[in-house]
Amino acid sequence: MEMVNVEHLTKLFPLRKRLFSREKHYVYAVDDVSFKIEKGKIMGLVGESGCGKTTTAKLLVRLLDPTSGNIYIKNENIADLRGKELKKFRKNIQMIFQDPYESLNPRFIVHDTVAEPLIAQGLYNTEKIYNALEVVGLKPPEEFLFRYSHELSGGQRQRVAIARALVIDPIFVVADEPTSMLDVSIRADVLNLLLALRKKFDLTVLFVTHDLAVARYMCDSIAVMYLGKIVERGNAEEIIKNPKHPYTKALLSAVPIPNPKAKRKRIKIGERVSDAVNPPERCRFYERCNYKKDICKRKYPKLIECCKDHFVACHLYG
Amino acid sequence: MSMERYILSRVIQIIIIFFIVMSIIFLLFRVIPSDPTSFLLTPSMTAEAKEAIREQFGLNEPIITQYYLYFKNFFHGNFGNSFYGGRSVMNIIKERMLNSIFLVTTAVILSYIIGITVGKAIAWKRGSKTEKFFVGLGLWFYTMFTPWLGILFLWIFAFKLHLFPLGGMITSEVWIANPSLIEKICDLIHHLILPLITYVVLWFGGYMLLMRNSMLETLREDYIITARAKGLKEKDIRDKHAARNALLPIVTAFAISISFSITGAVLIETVFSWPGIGRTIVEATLRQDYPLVQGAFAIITIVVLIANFIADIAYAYLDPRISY
Amino acid sequence: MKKKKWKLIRQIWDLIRGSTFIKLGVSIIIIFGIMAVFSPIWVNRNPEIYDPIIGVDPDVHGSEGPSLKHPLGTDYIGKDLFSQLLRGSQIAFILGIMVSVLSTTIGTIVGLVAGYYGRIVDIILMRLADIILTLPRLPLLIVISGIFGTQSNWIILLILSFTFWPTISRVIRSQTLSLRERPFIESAKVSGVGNRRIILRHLAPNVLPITFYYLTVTVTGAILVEAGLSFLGFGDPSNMSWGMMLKWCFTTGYVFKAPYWMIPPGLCISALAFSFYLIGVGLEEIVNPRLKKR
Amino acid sequence: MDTILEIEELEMSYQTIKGFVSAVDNVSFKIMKGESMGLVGESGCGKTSLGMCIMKLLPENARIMNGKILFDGEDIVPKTEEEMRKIRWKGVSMIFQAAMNALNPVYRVGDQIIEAIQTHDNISKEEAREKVEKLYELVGLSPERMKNYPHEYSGGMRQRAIIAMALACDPKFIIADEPTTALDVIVQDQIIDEIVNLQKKLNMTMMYISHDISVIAETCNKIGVMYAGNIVEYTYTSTLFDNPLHPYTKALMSSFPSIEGPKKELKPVPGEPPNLLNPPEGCRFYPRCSYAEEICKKENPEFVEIEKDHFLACHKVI
Repeated sequence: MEMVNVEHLTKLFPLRKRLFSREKHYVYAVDDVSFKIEKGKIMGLVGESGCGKTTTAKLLVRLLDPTSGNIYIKNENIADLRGKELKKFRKNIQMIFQDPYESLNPRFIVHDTVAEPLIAQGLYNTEKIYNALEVVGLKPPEEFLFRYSHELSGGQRQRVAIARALVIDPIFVVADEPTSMLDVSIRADVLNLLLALRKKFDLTVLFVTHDLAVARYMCDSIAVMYLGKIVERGNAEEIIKNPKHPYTKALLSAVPIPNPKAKRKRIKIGERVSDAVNPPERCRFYERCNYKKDICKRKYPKLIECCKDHFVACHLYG
Repeated sequence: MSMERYILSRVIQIIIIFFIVMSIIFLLFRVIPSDPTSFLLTPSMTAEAKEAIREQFGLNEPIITQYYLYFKNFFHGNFGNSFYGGRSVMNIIKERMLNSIFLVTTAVILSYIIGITVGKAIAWKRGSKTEKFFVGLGLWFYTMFTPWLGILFLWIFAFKLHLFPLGGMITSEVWIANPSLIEKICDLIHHLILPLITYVVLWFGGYMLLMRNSMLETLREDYIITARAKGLKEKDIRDKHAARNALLPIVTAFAISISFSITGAVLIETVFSWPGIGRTIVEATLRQDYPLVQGAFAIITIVVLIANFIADIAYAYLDPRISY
Repeated sequence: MKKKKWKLIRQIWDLIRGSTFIKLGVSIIIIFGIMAVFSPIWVNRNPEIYDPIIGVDPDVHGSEGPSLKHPLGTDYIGKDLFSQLLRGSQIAFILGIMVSVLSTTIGTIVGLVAGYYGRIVDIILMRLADIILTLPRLPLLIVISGIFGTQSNWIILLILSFTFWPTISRVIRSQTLSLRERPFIESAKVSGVGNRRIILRHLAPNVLPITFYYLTVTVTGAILVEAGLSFLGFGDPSNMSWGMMLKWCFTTGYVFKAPYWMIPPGLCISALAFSFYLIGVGLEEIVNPRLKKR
Repeated sequence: MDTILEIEELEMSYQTIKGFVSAVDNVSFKIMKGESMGLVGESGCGKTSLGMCIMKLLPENARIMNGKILFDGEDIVPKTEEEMRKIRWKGVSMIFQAAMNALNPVYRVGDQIIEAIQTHDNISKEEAREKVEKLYELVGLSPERMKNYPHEYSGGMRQRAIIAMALACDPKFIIADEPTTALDVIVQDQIIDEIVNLQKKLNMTMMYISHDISVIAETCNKIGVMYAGNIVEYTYTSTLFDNPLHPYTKALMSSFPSIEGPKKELKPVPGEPPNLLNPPEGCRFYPRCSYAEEICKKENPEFVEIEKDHFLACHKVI
């Protein structure tokens, strides 16, 4: 069953208008993005900073209003929900943020943080708070309830953030780089916790990350983003082992490997020059691509299925 | 955006603010007093004179026409005549403004230089006894009541020790005798010193504390570590790397401090009977010499706006990062 | 929850104890507080002589130096300077604190609203603040009180607050702008928390330290500006503030002859302004981590 | 081979309101000329503090309590600030993190490098400028860029400029403190490549500090693993990866997901790093160690050479 279905999602940010200028400039932060996530699956959204992955995440939880496109969650289009309806729907989607030092209000005790979604939805229930804390491994809950976030360690804070996200039983969770600020030894712990929780509650998750190795470990499928576009999407193992798009290949070749003997082959490409401001019709990756052809300059390639369940947007295929 | 564009947009903003402020002044003087004509007409005027003024300022016309004439007169430099002595307001303001600018500019520059130098030095010696002493001293002077310090100085240095005159800007007997230029200048400086010292003593503390705080923040920046790692001399790190960056917020503060300087000027001019614009506005208000009050207030506001503008431009010039 | 309250009081106590600035500031304020409370006791012994406004000692002609009957001497028509000084402390406290509370409250609310809602609300409120900030404060106050003709402390209070709130609201707004982008606010939004609750529960407590800082610093500003106005002759004539004492001393020609008259009011204004500012600086050193030692 | 740097039983503490934090404790190691040593550890383990000790760039509240830092045979611990000033950059220089705002924003980048050269070498501004031009070419930057301000550089370019600055005075020893942390995957990879190439080309002696063991594996021939202020294992990179001996090293390696090889489950280290205000008695790792015994609780294991060039601090293995 499809839990999440995103169709032609687009978000433009207007650039600050210049004095005496009538032209309008937009940053195409998310440009015609479509994907589906099956119930109980984790999809990884991978890309470098500024590629639009965090904007996509914020659109899905409606922190931002999409410029156009549809977001179906359990067959209900939430792209245009407003006011009360939106508030009601919010209990179905939750988000886990990148930096647990920032995503918890420094003046709240753990109890207030975890209780807040329940209060907002009018579902306050002490038992639920205890359960949520236990489920994320903060045991016994009484010991943590009255602590401020600065009295917790990094790993504990992220657990509180996860407890807060899960306390109202959402059906869809967006995790925006939930472990990139954590230390290595704690990171693995939190990743495993997320996997366990997914299994336990049959959660559907969008997992945003810049780290391909983490994406491979966590996700069932992966979508690679570049300057607002999804350039490649498919089964996680398939993307890692058999990348098609030149950008995905370059990205994979740049991941350092914890093995001094494995000599990897670097694919050399230039540093990004253009931003997605009023992007031309041509392929976004054109300037940096080692395989560019004439057609790449004229037309943005469509996302096509090159082999089963593996989509790529590149003129080299098809 | 280019620098020119930035300047242009600031100019437009300032012009808009200027019109709003002028309109506020207009409203203050025509709407609030029980008799709106009172602010231009005195009972002692002759009937013809009254009629001429009514004509010029459109006092019999609807308020909109008055508003139009108000701006028209303003741009012609016509504020009417003072109720006392009947001199043209514009002439009075010109003369007094010059006196004020002479005093305030010297004082602000001096206190700025002293404040920044001391602030820089004590931030570098964070935690020392010297630092604590200067912070305490700066705070005490910063919060001192301006007229009181002025009076104390007058009492000690002029009344008791006879080192300086008791007030005013010049000694009229000396000037009537038609002295040489040097004598004139000496006389002027003799009168200037006491108000100047009062001003500097009161205001260097504010700049000093600002500079100290700004320096302390700058000293935490990573490029300071880089500078130390590069093995630069302490003096270079302090002056070239820390102070240069710490100065940026001080420039912005300068614009705000202009308004405070004027407050200080009003009080100091009153205590030292310095014939400046501040004292003029006080006396004119007490005598209900409305044309003069209105003109003086408008001019002061314009000066503040210009100072703000200059500070903005200076900031943009000093910080290469600024994106206009 | 009771435990939490005690924790707060303890924290405040530690705060006061930990900072020399705050300690000194609070001590001075306590002294003036005692003066303000002592004022009616001193006056009520014999209002006909000791009332700071209407009382006159018939035995005294012109200003006289300190004596047992008049610890600070009398002014030019034989009013007791000590009662005036005591009454002045009352006025300074009441006016300073009221202006500070009023303008800080307005400033904080405006700053929060402008910063959080942004767009047109922000533009209107901040342009208004800009314009008020550009107006030269003391001349403006002089002109306004001149036009109103009759001055009362209430009008002075309102005008002072009117010129003090923009500074505060600009700082609170910029703080709100940066808070608004912080993930814990986004996190609250995702959970369906409404705007009002976000402002009250998330933003307001986080700007509170700055509000406290301005609460004390504004008292200093208000005391000094009120004293300045009174000194120039625009004070409330039905009362006797420190600024007015100094004004009478200055304008009646006793200024160099009667140091017992000239020194106390100025000293009091400066000391009380100083003490509130000290607390502000002490708070700033604690609140602004960037000023701490590395 | 000559020893460039030898550290003996170094101990450094920060004084805080709550007491002493011993950030570096009993650290000893040697670096030979031409070697590159990687220092790996989690945040707060003292790796940056150790780097700063070598430059003696310590904050006011930090103090070297004990031990020797022999640089080129001379102990720098007792040296005065003025003597250190001459050693800095000429003897030891540093590659900072680009995101760290390591360049002064109000000066042109070229001028900041010229400043470093002119402080130490008595040459004219013109000569210094020529030298910087050569350095720019060496690190792959166009010399025209010298007249730009730092904010006009992209992240990758800024990092290259910082590398050029570190090389400006031909230092004998370079410390690179997380030089690629803030960069995107592809740029990070290019910078790492640049550093490795320069190191070979100029035969640089280097200490590379990172939290990412895979980056270290690719850049350095020796690795020191740091945990809670102690170096727990120090040996050649290949030896360490073939035969990791310390339980923490092992745990660290198995908590990294990889894009290579089959997908393995991560084995996180239980618990969190200790609070250095009151570190555990005995071995600092024992509360999280699955091999812990009675003796680990009581005695801190000595750091000994258990086979040639393989140093270790663990009761269990010795």
